[in-house]
Amino acid sequence: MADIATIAFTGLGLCFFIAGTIGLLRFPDVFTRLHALTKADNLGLGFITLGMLFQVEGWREMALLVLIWALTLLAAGTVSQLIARAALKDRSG
Amino acid sequence: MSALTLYALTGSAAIGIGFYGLIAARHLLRRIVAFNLIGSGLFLFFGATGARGGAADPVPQALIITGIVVALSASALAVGLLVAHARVAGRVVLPEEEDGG
Amino acid sequence: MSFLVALLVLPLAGALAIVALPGQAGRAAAFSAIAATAAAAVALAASVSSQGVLRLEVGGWAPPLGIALAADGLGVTLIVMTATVMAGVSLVARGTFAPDLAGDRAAFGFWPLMLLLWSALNVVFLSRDLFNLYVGIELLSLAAIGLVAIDGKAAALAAAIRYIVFALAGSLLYLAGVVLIYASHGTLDIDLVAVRTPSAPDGLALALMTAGLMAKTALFPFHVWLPPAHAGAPAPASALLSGLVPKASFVILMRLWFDAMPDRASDGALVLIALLGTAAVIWGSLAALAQERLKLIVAYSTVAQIGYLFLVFPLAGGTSAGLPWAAGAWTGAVFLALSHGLAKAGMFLAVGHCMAAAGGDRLSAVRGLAKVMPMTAFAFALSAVTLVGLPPSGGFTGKYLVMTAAFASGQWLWALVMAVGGLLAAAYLYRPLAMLFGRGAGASPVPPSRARQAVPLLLAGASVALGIASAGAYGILEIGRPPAAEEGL
Amino acid sequence: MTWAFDAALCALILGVAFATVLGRGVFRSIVFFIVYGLLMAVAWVRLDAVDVALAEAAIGAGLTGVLFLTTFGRLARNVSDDAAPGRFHLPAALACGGLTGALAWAWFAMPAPVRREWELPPAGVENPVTAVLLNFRAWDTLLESIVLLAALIGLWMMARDGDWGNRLGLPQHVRPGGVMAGFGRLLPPVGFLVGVYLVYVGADQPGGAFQGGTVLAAVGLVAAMAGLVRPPRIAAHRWRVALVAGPSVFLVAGLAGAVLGAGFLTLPEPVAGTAIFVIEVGLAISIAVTLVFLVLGPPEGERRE
Repeated sequence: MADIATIAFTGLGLCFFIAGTIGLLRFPDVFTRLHALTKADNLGLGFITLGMLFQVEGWREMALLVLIWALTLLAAGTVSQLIARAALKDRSG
Repeated sequence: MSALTLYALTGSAAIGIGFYGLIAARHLLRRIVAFNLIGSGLFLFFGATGARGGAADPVPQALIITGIVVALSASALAVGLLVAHARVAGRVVLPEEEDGG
Repeated sequence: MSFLVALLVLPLAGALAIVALPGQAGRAAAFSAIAATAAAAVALAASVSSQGVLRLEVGGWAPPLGIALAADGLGVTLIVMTATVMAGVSLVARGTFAPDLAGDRAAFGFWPLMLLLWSALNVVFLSRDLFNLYVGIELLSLAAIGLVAIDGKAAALAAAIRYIVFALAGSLLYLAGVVLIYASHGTLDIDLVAVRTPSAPDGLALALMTAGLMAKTALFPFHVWLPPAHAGAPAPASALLSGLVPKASFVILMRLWFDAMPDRASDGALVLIALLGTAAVIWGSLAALAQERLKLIVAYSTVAQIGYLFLVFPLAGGTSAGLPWAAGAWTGAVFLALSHGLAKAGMFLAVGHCMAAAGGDRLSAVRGLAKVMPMTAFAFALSAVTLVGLPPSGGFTGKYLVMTAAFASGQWLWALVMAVGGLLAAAYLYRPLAMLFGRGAGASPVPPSRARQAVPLLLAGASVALGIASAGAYGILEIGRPPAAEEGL
Repeated sequence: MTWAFDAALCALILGVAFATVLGRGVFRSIVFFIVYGLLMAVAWVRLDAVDVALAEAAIGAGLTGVLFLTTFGRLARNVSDDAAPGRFHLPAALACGGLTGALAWAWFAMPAPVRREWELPPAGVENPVTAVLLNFRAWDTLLESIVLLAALIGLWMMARDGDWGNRLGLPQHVRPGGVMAGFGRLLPPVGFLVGVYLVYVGADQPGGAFQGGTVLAAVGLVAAMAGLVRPPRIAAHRWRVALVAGPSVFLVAGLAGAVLGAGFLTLPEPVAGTAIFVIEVGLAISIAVTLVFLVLGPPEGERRE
């Protein structure tokens, strides 16, 4: 049962990653690429984390997994903001 | 081919690739990056040799950690030289130097 | 034993103190460290000459788990030579790197870099562990590169970059050899490697380590970084870089080929190394002849003098190992290294004085300086006596020993290289000497104080005294000499 | 299955290595290098060397990557020409191919590993890598911390004389209340916790002064980039004491052994654990400060044109 849930959620997460990667490769400019990457990958990582939660025992490991996801979210959000600002500056300057 | 052999061969290939970069690249920052590539490859090779025979030998691991820190120190100094040189000379490649004789 | 620890700890402690303590207190600590380390060097040499090789297993852990240090004749003579040069250089550098003269940056940086360089040299001369030697030469290279760049001008920075590219490539090649040794034999200790069961990758390991160390020693064809680097630094730094730094990687090479893996020393490889040395002698001398700047002449002369050191390999290794002439060749090479260290340091300091007085180091600018500063000119001449290899200098003793070995072994080619190298040295040193002692000084030069002028004279004098007192040094060098070079003539 | 994973990982590592060396553009090369370092960290986990994996991820990929990226930014201020990628260099390629071939040959020609017939002796800590680093081969580790210091002093020599009294690194301009400032406020507490934890568990589990110190350095760098703290000047003695604290504690501990008759750098069994912990804390502080300073670079003033 747990294994099926893991496979389902991880598979869903992988789909988002593939979509994000295609977007990164195919979209025309920095902003749309960033959009594809962060939206899809954050969700993808979220689903993979969810899938992993079925595999670990004990609340400590679960909390760690969620914490990792949260930190990645924070870092990705910040970095994409910074990249977008740099790109904006490049375009106007 | 065992997994260890795979990692050892990957390490030796990375060493070769890195040395090519160190010799052939002109941009000095790329040369410093290539130096780090060689270092990591060499450490991977070392790690693979240390993992032979079942239990991992802690000595190579400790030496590798030392090596990683030494590589960072050298990179930081090299990068500092590069920035200072670029500031006074306006270039990121070595002047084709007059070696005298 | 405690002197051995003192030699390693004192310069480190001095460097840490000068970083941590404010200005004057830090300098005072550094100078106490310099004096104490020099004293410890002499004391260590005294106890080695009376008790034989001193060994220390750091932390009480015997190899292969721990690191062993050993003070043998080779290490201890180089340590005393280093201490002599360091003491002399620090006396001159007090003036050169005074804060009001050199600026706060160089005045702060020179002392910790010099002390770290000294620590690294002592580590290399004492360590018996191949990886510990790696950390030692890395520390040496980084400190040396800092000293090359201390001047801050574009040429010095470019020279330092060239140096670091060679140094990095060299250290990785050396490390690759060390990795192969540990992977094959499970030890890094030189004495345990010597008694290993030989394995196939040993030759590759030795080749990699040798290539890496050659790049660090600036042996032809890896020499291109050396002249601009040594000529671009301020004179006291050049004295350290030229006189001391190449000796460290050379000593590791001696230990590898004669102590650790003499069984892998094939005649072909040894002759190849000596041929590279020959090329260095010829090429370095010819390049020195073509220079118009005093400092570059002296720097190119280092390329040539390093070449001599490598002639020892076929004379004391391979089929020559254990034969009657091996001891003479091996000891002669060490004599050449010792006397070159003293003479080259003295010569660079003398050149520094000339530059300070004449305002530049073009050959034409130093014309007639001997009249104004006879001590400095005499120091230059005395150093030249050692570099050319005239009696009674230490350079003569070294050349005599190596040439005798060359004739005894029938490998007369290396004797010929020595002789030609001596003639070429006389030729490239004649021009600066003729200028110094020539007539007609330029604008009135201001000579440095007599005390500062005495330092290069003392160093040059020491390189000559080494030849006069060669029996004593020869005796110390017999302590812990490798079996390959045990036989005497 | 695991073999397939290893093979895929190795193929990725090699592909990224090629892209690092041969790809167009310096920036791209740096980004590929960071990816290469992270993949290497995964490889280390596969080789059961978690200590090295942590060091490679934190130092090899992370901090070295930041160093290269900031350098790229600095160079862009002074240099316009991006040197074209060098032409294909056949002799170099042959020599490097030969080197790879020789090492690969050595792997197969090597004798079977020398098995230790004995257990590692007790060293006061459970983690064998920490035992090697801070007890059996402590002399290496002490020198290694000195190498970091030597690099920093050498780097400071690159400062212009006129800039010597300025703050370290380039002056930072951060929009107050911007994203970076917010991130800089949020991350340091978490990072600080992780760094201290890594130092603390190093005795028994993967981690230690180098890995923990590097995480602490990252915290310091983020705080500096976010404008939360201003980099100090070289003359600031508090920081200079922090630079030498670790090596000094290490030296004093080593000398204490010599004075007490046990021998230089000998840590007798009953106190070895405590001594190693004290040394690790000192080292972590010095490593963190040194690494932050190494990445910040020598003092530079506002650009004067």
